[in-house]
Amino acid sequence: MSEKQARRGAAQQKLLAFASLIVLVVGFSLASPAFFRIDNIMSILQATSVNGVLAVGVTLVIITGGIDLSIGTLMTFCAVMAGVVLTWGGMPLPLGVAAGIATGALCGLISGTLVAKAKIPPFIATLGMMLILKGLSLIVTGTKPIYFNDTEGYTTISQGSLIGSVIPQFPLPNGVLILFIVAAVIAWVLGRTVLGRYTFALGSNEEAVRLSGVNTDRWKMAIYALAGGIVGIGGILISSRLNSAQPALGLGYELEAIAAVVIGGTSLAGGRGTILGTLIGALIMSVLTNGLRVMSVAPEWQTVVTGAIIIVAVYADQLRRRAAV
Amino acid sequence: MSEKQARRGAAQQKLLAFASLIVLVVGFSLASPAFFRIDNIMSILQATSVNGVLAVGVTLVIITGGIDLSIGTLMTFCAVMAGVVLTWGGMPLPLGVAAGIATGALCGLISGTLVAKAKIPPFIATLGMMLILKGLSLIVTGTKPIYFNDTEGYTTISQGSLIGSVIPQFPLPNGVLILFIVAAVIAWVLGRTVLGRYTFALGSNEEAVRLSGVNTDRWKMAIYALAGGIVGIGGILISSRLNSAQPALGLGYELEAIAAVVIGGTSLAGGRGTILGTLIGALIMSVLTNGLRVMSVAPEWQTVVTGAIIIVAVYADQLRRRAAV
Amino acid sequence: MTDLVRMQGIQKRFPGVHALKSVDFDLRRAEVHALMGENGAGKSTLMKILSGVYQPDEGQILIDGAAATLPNPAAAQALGIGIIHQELALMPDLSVAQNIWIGREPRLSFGRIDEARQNADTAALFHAMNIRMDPRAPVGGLTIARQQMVEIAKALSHRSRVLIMDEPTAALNDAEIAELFTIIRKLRDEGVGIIYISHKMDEIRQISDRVTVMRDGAYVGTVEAAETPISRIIQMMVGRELAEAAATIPDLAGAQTALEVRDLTRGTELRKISFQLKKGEILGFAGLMGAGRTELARAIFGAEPADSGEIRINDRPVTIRSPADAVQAGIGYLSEDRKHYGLALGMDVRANIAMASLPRYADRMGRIDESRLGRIARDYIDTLSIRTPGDRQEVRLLSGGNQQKVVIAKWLLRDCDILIFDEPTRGIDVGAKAEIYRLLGELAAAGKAIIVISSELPEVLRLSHRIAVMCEGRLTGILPGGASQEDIMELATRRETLAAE
Amino acid sequence: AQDRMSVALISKGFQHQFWQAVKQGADKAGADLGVDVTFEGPDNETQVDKQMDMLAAALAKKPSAIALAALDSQAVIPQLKQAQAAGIPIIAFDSGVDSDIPVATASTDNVAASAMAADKMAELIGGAGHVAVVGHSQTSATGIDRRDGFVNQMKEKHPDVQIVTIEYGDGDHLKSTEITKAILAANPDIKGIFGTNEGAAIGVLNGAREMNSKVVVIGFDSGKAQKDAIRSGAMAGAITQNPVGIGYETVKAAVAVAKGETVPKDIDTGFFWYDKSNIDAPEIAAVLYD
Ligand SMILES: Nc1ncnc2c1ncn2[C@@H]1O[C@H](COP(=O)(O)OP(=O)(O)OP(=O)(O)O)[C@@H](O)[C@H]1O
Ligand SMILES: Nc1ncnc2c1ncn2[C@@H]1O[C@H](COP(=O)(O)OP(=O)(O)OP(=O)(O)O)[C@@H](O)[C@H]1O
Ligand SMILES: [Mg+2]
Ligand SMILES: [Mg+2]
Repeated sequence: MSEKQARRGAAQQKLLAFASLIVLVVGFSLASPAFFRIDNIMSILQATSVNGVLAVGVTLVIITGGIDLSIGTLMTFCAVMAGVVLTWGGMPLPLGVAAGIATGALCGLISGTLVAKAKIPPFIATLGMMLILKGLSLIVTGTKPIYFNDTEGYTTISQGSLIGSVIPQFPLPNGVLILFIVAAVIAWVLGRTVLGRYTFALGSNEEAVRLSGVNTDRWKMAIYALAGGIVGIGGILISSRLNSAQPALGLGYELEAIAAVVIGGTSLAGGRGTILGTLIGALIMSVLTNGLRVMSVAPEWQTVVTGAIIIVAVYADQLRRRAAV
Repeated sequence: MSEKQARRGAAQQKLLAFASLIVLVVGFSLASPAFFRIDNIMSILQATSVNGVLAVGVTLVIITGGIDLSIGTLMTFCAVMAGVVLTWGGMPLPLGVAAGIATGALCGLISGTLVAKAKIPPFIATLGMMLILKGLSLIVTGTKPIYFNDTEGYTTISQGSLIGSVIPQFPLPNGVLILFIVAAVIAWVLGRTVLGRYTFALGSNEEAVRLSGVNTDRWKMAIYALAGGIVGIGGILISSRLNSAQPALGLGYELEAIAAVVIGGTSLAGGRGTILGTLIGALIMSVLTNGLRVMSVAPEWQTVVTGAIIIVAVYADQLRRRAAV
Repeated sequence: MTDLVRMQGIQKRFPGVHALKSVDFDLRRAEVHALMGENGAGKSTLMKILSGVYQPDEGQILIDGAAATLPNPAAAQALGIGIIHQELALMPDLSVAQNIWIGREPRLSFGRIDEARQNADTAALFHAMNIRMDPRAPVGGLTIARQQMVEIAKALSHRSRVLIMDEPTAALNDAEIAELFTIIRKLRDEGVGIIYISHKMDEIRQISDRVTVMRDGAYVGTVEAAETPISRIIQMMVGRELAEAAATIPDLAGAQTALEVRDLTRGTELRKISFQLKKGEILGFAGLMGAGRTELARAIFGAEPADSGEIRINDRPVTIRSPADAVQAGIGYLSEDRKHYGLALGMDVRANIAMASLPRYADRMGRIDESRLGRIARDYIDTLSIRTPGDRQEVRLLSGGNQQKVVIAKWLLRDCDILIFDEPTRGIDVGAKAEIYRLLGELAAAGKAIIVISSELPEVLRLSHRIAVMCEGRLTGILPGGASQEDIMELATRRETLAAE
Repeated sequence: AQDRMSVALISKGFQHQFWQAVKQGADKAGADLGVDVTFEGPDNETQVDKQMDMLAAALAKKPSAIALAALDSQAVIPQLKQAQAAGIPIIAFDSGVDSDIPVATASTDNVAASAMAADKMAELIGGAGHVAVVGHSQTSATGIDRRDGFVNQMKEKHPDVQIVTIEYGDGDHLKSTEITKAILAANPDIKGIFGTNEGAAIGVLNGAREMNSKVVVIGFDSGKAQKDAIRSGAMAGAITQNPVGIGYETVKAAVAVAKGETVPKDIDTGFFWYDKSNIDAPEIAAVLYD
């Protein structure tokens, strides 16, 4: 019985986690007729896609108790490498996409190695990577954007709509579809697989895991690499949307992604977190940004209100959890 | 005997902590004749003053196991408030300085309250504050800088040289002097006072401190407020240097300050850290930036090299520590 | 004369757990009152209520006959109630003295702390306790046992009228326990009321005046210690009689050597240690605190690999540079510090039990067979009688002893050929202890090679087929099973400096 | 190499294409005139103190001349005095410095440039209707000048055109895209949007395309994407400065001053409107960059 109760409680909790999001959506809908319309909703989802993918990737690292500050500039570097392969190398589309994702995984592996083997605190290791990758993007491109004009179909990766071609009333952009697929796969990995289990275990008590005979270094490196690969997908998405790899972009995106993760209830101390929460966190952020813009709030006030609502949303979440325990 | 050894080891370790810094200074001196000259050294120190003060402030918060992302925009907001009091209000200089510092302390207290009482994770509470303060600076100033032209002596706060007026060969800017004084005072607070003790204790095991009957909430709020006050000093320094409060400035400064703290060996997990280390970390960062500029390294390569050196410096520090144990 | 403390009808529920069911308890001045019960019976919870950590759902607390509310630990302290928590609540980055005086630092002007006085006070405290410890040593670097001494010193420094000790001796060995008892008796003679929780039955006889027994969160009864035989108390605790079986030492002459260690050395902590362990054998390791037994186990297990020396398994040399290597080679190690080295406290019982064996229960894609793991976890919960609302309960919410059982289950599931148990029964109740002894016997009979490190001599004697004794990082001798306590103590105190003379 | 002349350029940025084009011009002048040219700038246009540190490092190198695009002209005055004392001449570029220390200023009149954008916008939407501005900065000098130039010109000369909203995308392409989409969602009747730099302009373009909007887009600066969009008609036209010229003239003036020659106080490098019709004209093609 108590088990059942607990499970019902957990389900309720999951529903309630949407509370802040729903309050925001309802609020904005009442405040502006332009907000709750299909094209604007699609805009919001589209705006979530890149940040959402980055946030899903960094969720993995954060659950291990680490952090990844390099995701913003890594995203850009992956886009650049995809551009190099596609535009300069003239390779076919799938190879370019693979190059972008592989670049992400490789850089993630390097960060992971610095953290696991060289025992450099994640903050520093990924801060260093952030700067290195930022510079490399500029160096590789000669500070000029790489355009994907000659790569047929590159923009449809994010901007096309597979679903829309079947159900015209629901033109969900592919970028959003990709976000949902990535999120679903990673949620499955976290919940059902050995990798996922060790992700939580490392964040909960790394030494205990090591003393259980688990090769913690190897797993940690794998997790950072996986996160990097996901960031690579983010790089493909953003460059597909901009039809170009913009080498100067990226700095600051890491903070936004980490914010989404933390708003979604994942603890920076490691050991706990959910992909669903991260998605909600990312959605809260884009609903907020879009809603305030649609309401034509002055930009400086947008910043203030965003800050305040983030605090309030997390506070409400705290209260809810405390009530649940 | 082993005790004495340990203490001797600790002293050695402190010396060795300078190692990366010294290697950098020697390297740049050999690479460029322009580097190791009194005026350039003074520039480096001057460049350290603001980041150093911010880093000292956030060191306190980090030792408690928290983080403060708002320090960059708080610095600006404090400068703005000093500007409001001095330029618009026409008040005398000390009042303006006091207003800047008080603003910092008050905002720090608010962050501390959100963390301690509302149990909002420090990352989110201070992220929210970061945005709020960023917006407020723009709102209060109407997005235009406030100039201190009419406040006699405001620029000398940072740019004058008390020491230089006594020893002309050593024109140490006042800003640097202030940094050293702030650092010395905070090092003393951390090492000798009850507040310092609880700072470490909270980061080490907050629950244990609470179980010992200490009012942990109150102390945490005090620590955040103190850190905020120090950031206020940073706001005075930067506005004195710029002879103006630039409302858009500040974002990104928090990451630089936190990086200095972590390079200086303070653990983001809390419980350990030193002000001396933070100073060294801040110096490493400005020596690096200045040295690469003086060597006329291309800016994109500057970024790459900075990232790599940060990683290497911390790695060397890790090795040294492991060897010491 | 009114009671010092009287707790009446105390109720406490946690989600899924009815931890205290209308419990009564009273404490008189100048008495040592033992609180007994199985793991998870609710002892710690009751004491946390008395010390202001938890609030009771129902019930009343009277101090000196007056109703008291204890909203927080500070309120309890103000009423003169001090507690040594079962789970150490120390700040690892602070020094010993700083830990002891946290919240009560002697101050100078400007909020400065009188560090010198604080250290001197601490030194005096240790002197009175008759132990040697540097007040300036960082607590994080101390072994569990020394940390426990710090907790005790901290509680004593409060000069409380009511002193609660929740398993203070779990990590101590006989010499230190004797010192502690001297202190307790002195305090009692000064009029302090002491609540004493322990799973070591022999201590109850030595120290307590009255005994209260709890079972399943309910009050069972209170008896006079001097007049009640231990077997009766055990019966009250577990609800049945326990048969006390002595170890039977099997003939292992023909058995194969499972593990051989040759000249294992690391720094000054381990010096040229050599021994053999046969299949089916239980080798006990005895020694005083800090003798280096844990260090030896960690070296064999690769947690902190040795500098030199050889480890052979089944007569073949193996290289062990990490715990992963060791587990691969068939060695399991149950650490003495479950909280830091044994458990992922934020994860559930099932995940912790599976921690060392996960790949075995996953398919090629790495998908975990959860339903099978769930069955296995519930099996262990039954066999080891782990008190938990289910296998999905977070381990941090379990009582200390039940946490220990989870760690044991983890290694049982991993099914290693060589098992090293470091203080396996720390914090475990008598019933479960007997269960674990039986289990170890069965494992040995099934051909496993087992090392048991224990600071409880009776336990070493009860379990071991042979007894290895260490002192200051050296193996000073190996005695046959059933050796006398005097012989063990002689080896355990054979210090090199003396031997050289 | 010691006696070779050197010019240190401190700009407002280096990652954006505009600044890269300035650098390109400066490098070319360096090659033509046989002087060493260094070029750097902070990450974004808020970092006034970073620019001061750069100036300090440049002073330490003791170049023959320093060229500065000041983020805040008052803040750098003490350092300019220092340079003056050390005998290092200063040239201002991109925007001026409120001081008589710089011997010459090579810049574009951003206010006039975006006033021209306003005129073009009014013309293209038929002299009346709602328009919006996606700015690249709320606080930087160029950001303010271009916004105000556009807004004031509309107010004065085209009273029937109403500016419904002004947002700022920090020159970030993606952020500017999202802003544009929100503007279009909130104001379906909007007729035109002005993006005040390359990132903003491309963002507006992307946003309009993603919303299937036929809104009139006017941009600023150039770059491959803008040129393509103008050729295809997706963007009505844009204002371009002559960044290569700015860089070239700046270095040229710096070298002249360092040699003791006199140079004109103001070097106006001009700005141009370009659209489908004149994009390939030689005088326009010369000032565009990819
Ligand atoms: N915070 C909590 N949340 C949920 N359950 C709890 C919590 N604290 C204790 N429990 C449960 O309450 C019961 C009593 O626990 P308690 O720690 O008091 O036992 P104990 O008698 O001290 O056992 P041990 O001898 O093992 O220390 C256990 O079943 C435990 O799992
Ligand atoms: N984490 C540590 N840091 C520093 N010294 C340690 C640490 N752990 C153990 N030591 C020291 O190593 C020596 C051996 O300790 P160890 O714990 O191995 O002894 P033991 O025989 O297992 O005793 P115990 O009964 O305390 O477990 C002691 O001098 C102890 O103080
Ligand atoms: Mg207990
Ligand atoms: Mg031990």
